[in-house]
Amino acid sequence: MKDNYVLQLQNITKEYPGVRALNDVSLEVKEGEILALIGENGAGKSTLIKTCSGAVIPTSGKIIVNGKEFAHMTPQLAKENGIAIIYQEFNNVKGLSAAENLFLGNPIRKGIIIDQKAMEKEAEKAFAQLNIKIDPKTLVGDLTVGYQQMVEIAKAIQQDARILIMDEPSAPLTSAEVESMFKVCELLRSKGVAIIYISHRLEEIYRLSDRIVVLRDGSYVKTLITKDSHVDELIRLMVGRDLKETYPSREECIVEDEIILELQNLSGNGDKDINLKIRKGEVLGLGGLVGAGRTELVEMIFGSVRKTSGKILFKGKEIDPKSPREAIDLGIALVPEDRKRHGALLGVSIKNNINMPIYKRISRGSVIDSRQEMDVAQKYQKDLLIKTPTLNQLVKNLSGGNQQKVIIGKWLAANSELIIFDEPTRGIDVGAKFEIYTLINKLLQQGKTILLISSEMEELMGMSDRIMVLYEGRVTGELERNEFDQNTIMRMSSGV
Amino acid sequence: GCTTKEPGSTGGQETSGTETGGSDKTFKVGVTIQSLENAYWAGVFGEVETLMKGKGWDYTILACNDNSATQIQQIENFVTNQVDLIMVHPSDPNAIEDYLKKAMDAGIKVMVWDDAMQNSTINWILDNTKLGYTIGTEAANFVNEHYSADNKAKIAIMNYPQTPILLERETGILAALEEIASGNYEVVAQQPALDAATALTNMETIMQANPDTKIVCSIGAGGDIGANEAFMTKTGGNIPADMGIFSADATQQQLEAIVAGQATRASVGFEGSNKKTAEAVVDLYERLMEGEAFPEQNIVRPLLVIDASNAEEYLADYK
Amino acid sequence: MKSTALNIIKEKAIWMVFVALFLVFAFANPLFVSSSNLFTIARQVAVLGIASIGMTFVILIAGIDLSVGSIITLVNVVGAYLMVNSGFGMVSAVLVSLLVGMLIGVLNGFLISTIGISAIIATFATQTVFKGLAYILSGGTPIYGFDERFKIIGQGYLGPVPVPVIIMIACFALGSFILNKSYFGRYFYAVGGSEEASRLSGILVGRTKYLVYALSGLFAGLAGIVMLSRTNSAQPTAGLGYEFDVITCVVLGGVSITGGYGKMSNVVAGVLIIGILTNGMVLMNVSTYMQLIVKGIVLALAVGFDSLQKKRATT
Amino acid sequence: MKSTALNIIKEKAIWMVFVALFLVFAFANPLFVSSSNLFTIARQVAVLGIASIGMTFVILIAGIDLSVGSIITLVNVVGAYLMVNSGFGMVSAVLVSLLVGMLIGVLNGFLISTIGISAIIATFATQTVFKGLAYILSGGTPIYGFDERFKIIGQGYLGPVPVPVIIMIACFALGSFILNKSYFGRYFYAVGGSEEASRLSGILVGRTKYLVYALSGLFAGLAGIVMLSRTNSAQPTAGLGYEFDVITCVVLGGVSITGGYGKMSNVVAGVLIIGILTNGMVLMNVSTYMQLIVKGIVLALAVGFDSLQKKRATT
Ligand SMILES: Nc1ncnc2c1ncn2[C@@H]1O[C@H](COP(=O)(O)OP(=O)(O)OP(=O)(O)O)[C@@H](O)[C@H]1O
Ligand SMILES: Nc1ncnc2c1ncn2[C@@H]1O[C@H](COP(=O)(O)OP(=O)(O)OP(=O)(O)O)[C@@H](O)[C@H]1O
Ligand SMILES: [Mg+2]
Ligand SMILES: [Mg+2]
Repeated sequence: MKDNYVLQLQNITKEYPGVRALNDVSLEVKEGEILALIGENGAGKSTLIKTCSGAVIPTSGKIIVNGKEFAHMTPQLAKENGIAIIYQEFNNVKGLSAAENLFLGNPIRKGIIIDQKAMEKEAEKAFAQLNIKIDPKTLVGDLTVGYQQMVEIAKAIQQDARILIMDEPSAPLTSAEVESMFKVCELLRSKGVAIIYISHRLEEIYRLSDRIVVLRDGSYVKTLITKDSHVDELIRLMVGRDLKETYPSREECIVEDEIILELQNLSGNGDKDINLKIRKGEVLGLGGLVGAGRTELVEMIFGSVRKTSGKILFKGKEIDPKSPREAIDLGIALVPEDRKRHGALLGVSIKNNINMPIYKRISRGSVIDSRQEMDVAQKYQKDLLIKTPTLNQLVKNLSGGNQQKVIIGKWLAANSELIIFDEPTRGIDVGAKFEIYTLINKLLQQGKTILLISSEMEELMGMSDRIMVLYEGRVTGELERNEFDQNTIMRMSSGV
Repeated sequence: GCTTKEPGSTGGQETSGTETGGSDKTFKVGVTIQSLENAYWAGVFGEVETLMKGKGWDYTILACNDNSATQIQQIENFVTNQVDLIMVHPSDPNAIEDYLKKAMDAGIKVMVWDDAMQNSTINWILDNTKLGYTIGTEAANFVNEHYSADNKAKIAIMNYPQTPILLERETGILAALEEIASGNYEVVAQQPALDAATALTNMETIMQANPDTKIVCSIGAGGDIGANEAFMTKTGGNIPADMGIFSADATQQQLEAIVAGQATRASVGFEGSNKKTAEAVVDLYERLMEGEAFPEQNIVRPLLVIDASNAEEYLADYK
Repeated sequence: MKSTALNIIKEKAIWMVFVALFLVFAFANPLFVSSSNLFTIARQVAVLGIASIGMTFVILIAGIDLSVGSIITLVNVVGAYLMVNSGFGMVSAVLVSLLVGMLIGVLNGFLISTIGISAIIATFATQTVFKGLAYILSGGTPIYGFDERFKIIGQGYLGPVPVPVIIMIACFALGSFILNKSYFGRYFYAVGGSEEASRLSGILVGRTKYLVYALSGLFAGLAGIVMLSRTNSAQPTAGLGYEFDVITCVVLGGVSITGGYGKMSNVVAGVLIIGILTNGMVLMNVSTYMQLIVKGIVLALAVGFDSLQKKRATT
Repeated sequence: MKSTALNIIKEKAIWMVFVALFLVFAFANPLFVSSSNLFTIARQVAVLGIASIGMTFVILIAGIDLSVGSIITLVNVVGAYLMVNSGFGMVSAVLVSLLVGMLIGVLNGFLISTIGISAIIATFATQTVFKGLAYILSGGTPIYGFDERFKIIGQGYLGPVPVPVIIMIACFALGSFILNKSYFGRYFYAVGGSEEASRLSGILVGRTKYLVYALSGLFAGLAGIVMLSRTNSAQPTAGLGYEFDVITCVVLGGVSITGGYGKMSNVVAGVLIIGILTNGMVLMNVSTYMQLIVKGIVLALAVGFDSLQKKRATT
């Protein structure tokens, strides 16, 4: 049995100042096996797999690859020993082409001269295998996040690794892209490649994996055989308690004749002639494929990018926000899709993050009222159940879910009336997801209005009162709650 | 209330250097000059250092890099360090009067180089305008010899107006030319050249604009050396009789160029060589520290023109 | 517990360097620790300290200000010119000079924020331009002959304490207040951490940059005025190369050159290190050439020690 | 199609600036376009051009090298010292000098990569140290009196073309080859784009940095040798402040100061702009002070124009 374990992690512990991210965790994976690794945000999944490449040096423990023992790895060692990793955060170079990114670190070369042609050809093959059309010469910085992720996947696959580790690879992908990725995973499994797969999407886990390892708070909890396990058990193991339903029930909050936001023939930023209305207390879902232009639309509403024509009416008055500041002052908030780069100020404390939009308001002259600053932070920490030892903790040291809550807290503090959520639960565990959904409902009860962008069909249908679908910058359809249907939405999303 | 008096400063503190005694006594000397990034200063103070080392004195030689705030700090630090003598080459005399006074009050002898200052024991002075004037005179005579009103000499000035004393030299050069060779010349360029590389580059360009530029007046050695290299390259080493560079500093390299018959014709210096200057300076230090009273506060340095007629003689000093 | 200790070491490493250096000089020359010398050091670092406050803000937002030296120079020249040649009163001359410093800062803000030139290039360009202007305005020669009272700023005493030291302490207090208590101080950290996230949190990033560079210009201007009063004569080379001394202090003080992290209190240590180094080397008779070497090595060692501490603390 | 046109403008903006400046000078003074003056310009920019190649690599990896000026100085002094005072042959003196330049680069690499000091501070520290060393080695005075043949490097001609120009062109070709064809040249872009991604992709980031700074030292060393041969006398101030001229060329050439983007061919434009600016202003006998102002303004305008083009192209 033991002999065909290609990768064993034994008693891995990792300590950061003040945090024990991993506590004596062991796991192993066999040839031709897909092992799922699950756990809440901050459970230590990413930290654990990063020890396999030396991106994280464990405080103690050992790593055994094909029988060879290592105290810690380096990216070179990992490569030499047939380990390829797709990290949760993008690891690409925006100024290099897709082909060069694919071969980053080991370009095809003759002597010291690189062979661009050969790399482009290989890249084309790799992309074809994943069913995507990317010109290998395009700079990665010019690709959408979805395509960037596909490049990452292609990069890992073309390394011909014996061990493939994927940390939430599907997060930025649409279902079609996820589908092609699955096909490739299954093909690799049949070739004997060992795969460790991390995801918060449990249906993917069931679809793909052979075994499941559950982590909680940095510790190993249990290993399950996928086909013998049940979702409820899995969730209980992850969050340490029972979680009955996926979407919390909601009381009707819509105020019929009060239109909060209206767009009239809005164009710009890649979008054309967008018309929509949101009523007070409503959740309007925006559906569509990656690249449909949803993010672009809300950027205009939020004043982050200027519109070129059309009208935005907010509470009946025409507005033209020139900066996010103006939009915020009007009562509009945006929870952006790229949490780490756009949402949270990672190097700044929780307290300061939450107060950031309202500092002027809570200052006398230029002096911050530090009592009020603390009160506000404490209020939203309590309301949102932000898990942290102290409000002075830097946001970068929080798990993804808690980071998202901090961002939401910021907008609640700013007293926003319309809150735009762009992929609010991307990369967030089921427990935290449920909390965020609950939060959305609570916001509605407080009289707020929600614009929700989501690429997860389930979530979109589960949370929205109404759904509009975008395709290539245009509205292709609108559905009332009773018309919600997966196939209809898919059709509208593909422009047919 | 506000004062500019240092509280608790007793003034006139007793320091070992004020006693008179045998010349084998050890002294503590603090020197601050404008810049050591300059062949002349570096050369002279290299020698001064050797001499002081030979006498077994404690010394610190500092440059303030043309910054009087730095120079003030250095003077303050010398006072703290209870030196016997401070020699200062002022970056800006007005800036340091008060601070030298404090040094004098602390019983320290003060020697000032170049400027006639009030708060000093002696001023070893030199008039930079006059120095420039002497350079200009040499050049003007050369112009009158080789050129005329209908064959005007084209003159390039290598300047460095960023430094006040060098600006004074430039002013002196221009004044002498105008007074002595009026009508026989034309200044075609005034460009900065403290270091040889810049001088060379600028000279090349000047010769593009005015190919028959044959005369250069330079405020210092760098401009001389760079211009000389440009002329040497242009003429393939055959310097015509009507070509010449006139400059200040009279460093070894310049003297060698004069002797070798290169473009450098004359350079204005003082005691003749770095060594002679250094000896004169250290001698003054010693006399000051031994308590000798000088009848005059101002001691004027004579200027010395070195050209082909006497260059060999002074060059021998360097060997 | 262990982590707190580590954090303290990490936070205070630069003060340890300061203490070590202090002890070295104290042993080498007892005069170094005389109270009069300590006051001398304090007086000497005043100009540097004042200018370093503005630079701290600039480096916190991940910028850099190479124009500081030229601002100091220009303020020297303008202030002196106004007092001597234009018949301005002392107070109005000082105010106009400070305004000039601030306006150059605003110009930097314009080039960096509105035009989008990188800070290092934009401020290098303004450095060059205003260096030239200072020469032209002064004609290359010193300007002097001010009202006697003007000396008080740089040379006066309030009781036993030199006035420039009081100004520096007041400025550090103000700087510390801005960073820790004022709302725009919070913006500096935010912008230095991530401009985009700051913008999306409602911070007017452009305006913040204008403010920071204007403050840098203002503090540099004040430093220039103190210097002018200390030297009592304006030189067109007054601030030449000063920006690197200032940057060195700030970086020694642990402000991250990539922005977002740093504390005013540690910058004080950085300023003091440079102060005692300059003073101590003169007391130890170190020659000019050798001073360059020692300064470079101390800088590398101090920052290197700090970097290694931080590396150890994070991995 | 539209985007291609925009891209070309974006890519070539700096050449447009060059052409505009060229025309201005050509109209102002016909001598400017004489073939002999054009050759003079080419000769004059050789030193700058050679040094800018190493700096291009450095800035591409999001670094900076402030020690370039000091390397040029030290190489001048060491090369001259070896030839004049140590009886080294010309060739071995040149080789040892180049080695010295490279070793300083390696030291920079050590401080930056192994110790973790930020590039601006590390190279400022080495700048300071080696400036001091050059003074000590030379005693502050020029060293001269080399073999006649040594002049060929900086002053010789091959047919009608000056030798330094040939060296510069060869270096640019080599630099371009390294960036576009060699695998480690591509690593420079990768490391400049994202260090973390590069490291995790198995690129030895530390080694790449060592290489880049060593190359910068080597090219600066070569520039120093050419300068030495041009002036035929080593001065301890030879390279003073040169690093900023070099950085200016590279940034004018559109290399992003934040790393990851840039092309060698545009750096050539940057070098030429500085070359014609210096030459043209002297030809027009612009006063020293005014030259500073003009240079600063042209730098701001050129980079500003470039920045605005890029802003427009991306939004
Ligand atoms: N550099 C660091 N310094 C301090 N703490 C850290 C650091 N990196 C991670 N942590 C902490 O380690 C824990 C594990 O984080 P990790 O990113 O591995 O979680 P995860 O399971 O991948 O979560 P997610 O599902 O959100 O990706 C978290 O509590 C996190 O705050
Ligand atoms: N940097 C860029 N350069 C060129 N085109 C871009 C860039 N970023 C985005 N696009 C284009 O803009 C369009 C919208 O992309 P985006 O991914 O933001 O859409 P979206 O609707 O927000 O998708 P989702 O939210 O599902 O990720 C796409 O056509 C994409 O190709
Ligand atoms: Mg993770
Ligand atoms: Mg989007």
